[in-house]
Amino acid sequence: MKHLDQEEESGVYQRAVLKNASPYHYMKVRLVLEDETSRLSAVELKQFILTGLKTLHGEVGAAINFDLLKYDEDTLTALLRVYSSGLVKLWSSLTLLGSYQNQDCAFRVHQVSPFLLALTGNSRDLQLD
Amino acid sequence: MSVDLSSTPRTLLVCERSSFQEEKNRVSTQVEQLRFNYKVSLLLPECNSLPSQLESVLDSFTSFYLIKQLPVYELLDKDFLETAVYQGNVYGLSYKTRIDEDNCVALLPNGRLCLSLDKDSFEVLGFEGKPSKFNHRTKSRFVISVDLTDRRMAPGGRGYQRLLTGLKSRLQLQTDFLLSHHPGGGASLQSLLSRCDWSEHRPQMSQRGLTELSCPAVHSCDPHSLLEWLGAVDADVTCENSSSSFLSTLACPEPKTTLSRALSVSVCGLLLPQDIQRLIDQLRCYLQQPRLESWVSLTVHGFADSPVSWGENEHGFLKGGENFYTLLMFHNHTYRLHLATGAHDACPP
Amino acid sequence: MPFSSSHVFPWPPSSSMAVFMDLNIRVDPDKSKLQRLIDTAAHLGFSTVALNYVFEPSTKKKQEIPVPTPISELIGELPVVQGRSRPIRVLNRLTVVTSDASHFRPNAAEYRRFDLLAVEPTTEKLFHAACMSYDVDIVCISVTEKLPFFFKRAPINGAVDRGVLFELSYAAAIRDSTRRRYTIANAVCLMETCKGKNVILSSAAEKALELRGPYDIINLGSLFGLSDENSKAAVSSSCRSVLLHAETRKTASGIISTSRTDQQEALQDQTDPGDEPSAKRPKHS
Amino acid sequence: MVRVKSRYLLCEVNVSDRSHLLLLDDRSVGAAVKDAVARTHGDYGAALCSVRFCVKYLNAHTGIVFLRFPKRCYKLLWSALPFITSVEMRGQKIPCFLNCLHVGGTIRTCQKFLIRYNTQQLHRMLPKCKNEEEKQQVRRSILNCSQAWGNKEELEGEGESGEDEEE
Repeated sequence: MKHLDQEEESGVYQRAVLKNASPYHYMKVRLVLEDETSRLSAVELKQFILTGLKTLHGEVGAAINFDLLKYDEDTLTALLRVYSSGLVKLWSSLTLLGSYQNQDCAFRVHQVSPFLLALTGNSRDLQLD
Repeated sequence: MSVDLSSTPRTLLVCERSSFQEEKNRVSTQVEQLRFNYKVSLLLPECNSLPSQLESVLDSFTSFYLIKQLPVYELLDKDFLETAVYQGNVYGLSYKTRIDEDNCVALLPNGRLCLSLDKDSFEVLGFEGKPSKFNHRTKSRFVISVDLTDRRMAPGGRGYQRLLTGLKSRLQLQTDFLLSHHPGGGASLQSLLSRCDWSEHRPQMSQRGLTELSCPAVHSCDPHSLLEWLGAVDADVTCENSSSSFLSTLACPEPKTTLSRALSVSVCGLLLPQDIQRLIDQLRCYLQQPRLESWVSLTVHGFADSPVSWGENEHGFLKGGENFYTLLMFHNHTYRLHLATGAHDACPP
Repeated sequence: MPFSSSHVFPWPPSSSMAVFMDLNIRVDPDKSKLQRLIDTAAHLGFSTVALNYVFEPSTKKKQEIPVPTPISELIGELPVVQGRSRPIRVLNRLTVVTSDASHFRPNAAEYRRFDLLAVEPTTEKLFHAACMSYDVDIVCISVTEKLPFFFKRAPINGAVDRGVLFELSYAAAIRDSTRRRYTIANAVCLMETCKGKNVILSSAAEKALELRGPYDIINLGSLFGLSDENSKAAVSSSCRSVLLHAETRKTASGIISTSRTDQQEALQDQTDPGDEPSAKRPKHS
Repeated sequence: MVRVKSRYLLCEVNVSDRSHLLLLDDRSVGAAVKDAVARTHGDYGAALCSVRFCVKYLNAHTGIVFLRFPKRCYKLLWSALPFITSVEMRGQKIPCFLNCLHVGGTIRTCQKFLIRYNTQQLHRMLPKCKNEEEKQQVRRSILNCSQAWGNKEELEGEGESGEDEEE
């Protein structure tokens, strides 16, 4: 591997175009509960999402491992990471989750991207007035 | 026609490596190609306070103006053309308009006016244009791209007259509008601002100090892991997870070292490519001074709802409109450049 | 020639742009619940919604077709659409659930009070009639029970040719697992024949938390056998065609009257002679 | 009628005690498949499975069963079959598993395969025959297997089979 680094160091011009190559997709989601004051811990949130996956997509769905990269318990906002092949299943199960401990709820998906960086640079968040 | 649940929309990532000393390097043209930038985020390893020269560059970012309910035909006003469009570089983008739903307007530095209109507005305007590249089945969106510096579009000319009448009395297109000018700034825009309800805005800067940050070998790390790590730093996501932890297995790419401290700086607003180029030049000087760590990273996010993204290529929004680039600069003048784009975009330059 | 600034032409039309729409929100007598529904829809980015009055005639007693309450009475202040600067547009719609041929009275006067007209047939014969002959804008596909019939190509093509669209709603799928299976099964059957064209996706939500964002529905479309692009059309451009179809349906039986104001004439001689300037005619070499 | 394409799976029910085979009927096998699909692929799978899935043919003697799936999602439904561990028959759980021998676009292509498959099994039984009389019996059944295929050709194709080629 060593010679490769040398070549990289020397600044020889290299260009590669990768198509559909990102292994993961990232989601910025927020859980809205009927009773605004109730709270979930990170573990409870992940388990709740897993039940949704299992109901909608069965054991295959439950086998999709996704990461809770970041979670703010006050706003119930989370950043999720999932293998690109599991994105549609995860997203559809979030959409069809309607109640948490017999309280109405809804997952609001703010942004989905194959790049975590894009989640911190969404121009639709620009508030000027 | 069963839909494969494991497929995701198209995405492109261009990875380039070269050196600033190589005459063929195109960084400055690539930076210049992304005209409407929403956010710049900077990562300075082993640095805990922003060096003064960098701070002054960031403070000197051109301010921009928000015009409320701008009648778009005002952009064809003679004085405005003379003071803002024909001299220097004007940057204009409709604000709070969604490229996949609403009419969007962009005024490019080379004097080109881009209107991305839905079918009805396009037909009422009555000016020639072509269907959007991202139409699906029915032609529901059309793009009109006009070079205002062209003699046919000179005030009084035939094309100018028809566009002015179309915008003024037939379509009466109105939109909130972001406007900026380089190098003239507000002065060059005075002719238009004086007739509208406007407010001046400064790009918003924020800083965040980081300590004990695990950091990958940025020279040889594979592009996606590198971009993921940079995204994690920007989003303040911890990489200290074990692969067996239930909540998250995100870990810093191996082989990794630990930075005792680092500074993450971000600026938001309508940011001009010229300002970003100045920032890059300043960063390169910063890298020449002896310092502990020999690299810095700069990420620039384009506007998700701009009618154009790279150069004059049409930009669209399917389920995401991301287009950004990350420039990793090293002490020895070499760099790694990653240009990323989503489903409805041309390939970055 | 100074141009008069008076409105010469009622444009831009906010009615028919291909913005995100949810054409089925169940109307609710409880004003605060309805206001929350409309506010949530605006917050999620829907620019146009339709309040759905459901009318299920039963042969037993004579029922009255509901009368739509004027929007201004139902909803106080129309909220601004998320990330935009214009308020949400609210229409009203009637859905007639037919289990017998007599339930749908062609061009009944009461139907004309609504902006949109939909029919939900519950038998194969009525489905065929709805697609081929009923003067409606939307044919609803049941999501609360397994369809007792298969979709034959004839009625589907008949509806497509007449510009009548099929509607699938997702709120039932959120409520419980049985209805979720029926919704997915019926949707997949429909897509088998109509290939994802001529379909709209809407909520049929009864409360705010049953609404989902447009991009969520686009992703959900994959479960129904729709591609991303078809799903996106199903919440935007196809909904626009419903609005246009409704406009033509309502004006077709009424008298169309347009009068040209003098400015229009003055304007017309100004620009190129000939008809409405259409972009198709090449202007430049 | 819209000609909707299907996929036919020719499977063999493998049981430890062959006598149990006789207890099976197509309803119970169908229920076992539906349950496995619902467990493996959840509501989504169950919904797809409720659209035109059925057990077309079950031979309780040989344990051969024909399953029909919609072409659009047969791979997904097929992926659930390995998870069947038993079939419930009148309250009694018969431990078994389904071995998928062949996937065909029509019943006919599956039939052709079945006949070739049966002939092979008979050939494999030949060396194991204890006495001459058994060997004769096996040879005779191999013969009428190939003969059976002979007159099968003239017979008009059965059911909806015939027009769709294998994938």
